[in-house]
Amino acid sequence: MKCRKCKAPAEIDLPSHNTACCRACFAEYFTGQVDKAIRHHGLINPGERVLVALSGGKDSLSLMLELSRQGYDVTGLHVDLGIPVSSAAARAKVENFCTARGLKLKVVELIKEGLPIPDVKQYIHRPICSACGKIKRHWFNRVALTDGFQVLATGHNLDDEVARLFANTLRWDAGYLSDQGPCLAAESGFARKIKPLYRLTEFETACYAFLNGIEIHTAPCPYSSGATFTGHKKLWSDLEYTSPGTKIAFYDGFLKRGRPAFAQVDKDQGRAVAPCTTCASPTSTGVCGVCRLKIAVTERRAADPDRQTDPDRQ
Amino acid sequence: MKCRKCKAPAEIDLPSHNTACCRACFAEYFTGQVDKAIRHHGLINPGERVLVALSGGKDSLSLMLELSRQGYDVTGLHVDLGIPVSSAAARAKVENFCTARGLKLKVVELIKEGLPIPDVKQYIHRPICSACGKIKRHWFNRVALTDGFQVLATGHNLDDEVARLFANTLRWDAGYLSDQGPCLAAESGFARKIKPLYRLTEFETACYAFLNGIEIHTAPCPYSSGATFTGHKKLWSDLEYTSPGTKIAFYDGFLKRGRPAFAQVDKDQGRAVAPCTTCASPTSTGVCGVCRLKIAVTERRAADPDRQTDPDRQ
Amino acid sequence: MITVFIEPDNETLHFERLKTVLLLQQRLGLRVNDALVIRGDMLLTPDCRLQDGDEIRIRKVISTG
Amino acid sequence: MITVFIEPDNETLHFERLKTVLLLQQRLGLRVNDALVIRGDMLLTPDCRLQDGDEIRIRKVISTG
Repeated sequence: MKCRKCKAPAEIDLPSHNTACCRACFAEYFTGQVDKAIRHHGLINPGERVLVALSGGKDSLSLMLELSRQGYDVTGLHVDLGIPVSSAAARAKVENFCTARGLKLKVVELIKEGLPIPDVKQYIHRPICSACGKIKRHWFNRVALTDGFQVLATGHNLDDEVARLFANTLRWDAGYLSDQGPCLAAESGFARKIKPLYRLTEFETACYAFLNGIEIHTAPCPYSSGATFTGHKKLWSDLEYTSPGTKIAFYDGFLKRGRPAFAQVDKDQGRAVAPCTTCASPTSTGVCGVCRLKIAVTERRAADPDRQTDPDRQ
Repeated sequence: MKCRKCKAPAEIDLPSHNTACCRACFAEYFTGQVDKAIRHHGLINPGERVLVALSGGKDSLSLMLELSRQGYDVTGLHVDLGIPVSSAAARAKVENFCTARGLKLKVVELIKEGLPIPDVKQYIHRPICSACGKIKRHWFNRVALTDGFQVLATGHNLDDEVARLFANTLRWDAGYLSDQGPCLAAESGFARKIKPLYRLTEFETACYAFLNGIEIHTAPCPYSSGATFTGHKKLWSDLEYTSPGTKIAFYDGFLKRGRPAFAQVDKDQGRAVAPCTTCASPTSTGVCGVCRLKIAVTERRAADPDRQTDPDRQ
Repeated sequence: MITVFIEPDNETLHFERLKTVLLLQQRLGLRVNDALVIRGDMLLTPDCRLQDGDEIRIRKVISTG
Repeated sequence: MITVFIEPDNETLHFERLKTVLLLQQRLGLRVNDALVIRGDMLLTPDCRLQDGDEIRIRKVISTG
C-alpha cells in the first residue's frame, strides 16, 4: 500500500477518507484536521491562553503536543485523583511527557484538596464515574478561572463525540441537541470549552501518539466497569465499516442541519449564577456541588470509626 | 412462561414491553396499540372511508383485518404489478383473504394500464424499486382521489419506520425530519396518509397474522436484491436486544421532541400543484411523473424489434 | 430428533437433544423476536420444552422486500 | 512462527503461517481501524506481509474509561 499523496510506503490505511498515508503525510493530515476544526468553529482566538485537560491517555497528550506545535499558548492540567497505584502511574506519564517536551503543566491533587476519589466512592452513594467526572470538570473550570485561561481544551475525539451524540439522539434530548458541538461558548464565568480533535477518530489519535513516541497511560480505571459508550462504539464501528465516512458525515450533518433546528427551540431559562460562597466557582446553588460533596465526605470520614486513630485498637 | 395479564400459558414473549401474552390477551394488546395510534394522531375521523394498500404481506393484511374489526369502513387496493409468477401469487393471497373475510377489494392491473413492471425494468434506466414504488403510490393516490376515499392506510410497522427515521437522521435530512410520522395530512388533492401499525413491530404483526390464520405472500420480489434497510434493521435488532424498548422510545421521542424542532425550520416552498393533464392526479409538472413513465415505456416498447410481431421471424 | 423447517428459506434441519426453544434459537443465531417458533397451531416462547419427534416451523419476520 | 502481543489485554499469542496483516486481523476479529499493528517502530497496513519470526504488537484503540 502506498501513500496516496507522495507514493512512499504507507503506514496508515484510512478507508473512511478513502486514503492511505506515510507517516510524514499523516502528520500533515492530522495537523490539517485540527486546524480545520479550530478555524471553522473559532475555537481559539489569537493571544488566548489555553488550558488542556491531561488525563495521560492518547487523546489528551496528542492534543497537547499538536496544539503546542501549532504555536498556541498551552498549559496542561492534570487532576491527580488519589487512587492507589493507578493515579500515580497516570500522573507520571503526564509529568514525563511535559518535562520531556518542555510543556507547562499544573497538577491538582485531590488528596490535598480533601476529596480523593476513594473517599468519594466510600462515602457518597451515587455512581462514582459521574461524581468523579463532576469533580474533574470543577477543577478544570476553577483553574481556568483563577489562573486566567480563556479556553479549556479537552481531547474528545470523533468516536467519543459520535457515541455521545448518538445516545442523545436516541432520546431526542432537545436541550443537549441544541448545544452539543466542538465549541461551547464562555458563559457565566466559565471559560470557553473546545474539542479540537473532534474530526479525528480514536484510531487516528492512537496512530499520532505512537508515531510521536508518546508514552500513554492505558490501564483502565480500577473503579470503572467499562466505558459508558462501548456498546454504541461497536455499533458505529460496524456502520463505519459498511459505509466508510458515516461517522464524520453524521456529526458534520448534525452541526450543519440538526443543531440549528434545536437551537431555535426555547431553552430552559438559566438560573441566576453567582460565585460559590466557598470556592468562588460559578454556581446557581450558593455553595457549589463539589464543595457540598467535599463537606459530605469530610463529615462522614470524621464519623467513620475505621478512619480514626483509636489507641485501643493499635 | 405465563401471560402477564391472565396467567394462562403464554404464546408470545415481548421483552420490549416487559410482558408475555396468551393469544387472547395478545389480540387485546394489538387492538389497543392500533387504537392508541389512531386516537393519539387523529388518523381516522368518524364516517371516513379508508383505502388500505394491500401487498399480500403480513403487515398489510393484518392492518386490513384489524381496521375492519374495529368497525372502520375499509376497502383494500391491490396493485397487480404484472411480474410473471410472483404477481399472480401475491394477488391470489390478497383475493382469497378478502373473499374469505367478506372485505371489499379493488385491483389495479398494471398490464391493463400499459405499465407492467417488467417493461419498466426493461425500458427505463433507473433503479426498478424506486420506479415501482412511485407507480404504486401513484395508483393508491389516484384510486383514493377518483373513488372518494378520505384516508389511505399503509401497513408500515415500527421496524420500517425506525429504519427509515434512522437513515434520515444519519443524514440529518431536515426536510424529511420535519414531517415523517404516522399521519401525513391531506394536501393538494392527495388523501391523508396514515400508518396505524407504527407502534407494532414486525414480530408482532407476524404473530397477529399467524394467530388469525392469515395466509401471506412471503416470496421476495424477483427484481429486488434485498430490503433497502436490512442493514439498519439488524443494527436495531441489536439495540433492542441490549435495551428493550429502544425502538419505540426513539420513534415516540422523535415525534414529541425531534419533529417539532425541524417543523419550525422553513420548508422549501411548494410548487403550484394542478391536475395532471393526462390522468388528473395532482402534479406540479403538467403531466405527472407516472404518465411520463408510461409514455416513455410505450415509445420504447414500440421501437423494440424483439417486441414487434415480425412475420419473418415467426 | 427434532425436525425444524425454516421459512422463508425453505430449509429443513434436524437436531438431536435440544431441550428448549431458547437453545434452538441460539443454535440458529436468532433472538427472541427475530422469528416465530411454531408447533402445530401454537406459538412457542423461549422457555418451552422441546420433545423428541417435534416438528417446528421457524418463520423469520424481518421483511425482505 | 509469529508472536503477537495484544494491548491492553497483555496477552501473547503465537501463530503459524499467517501471510498478511489482514489475515492476522481477521483471526483476531479486528477491522482495519480497530487496532494499531506495530512491528518495531513501524505501523503496518493490512496488505503488509508477515515473516517467520516477526514480533507484532496489536494495540486496540477503543478507549475503555
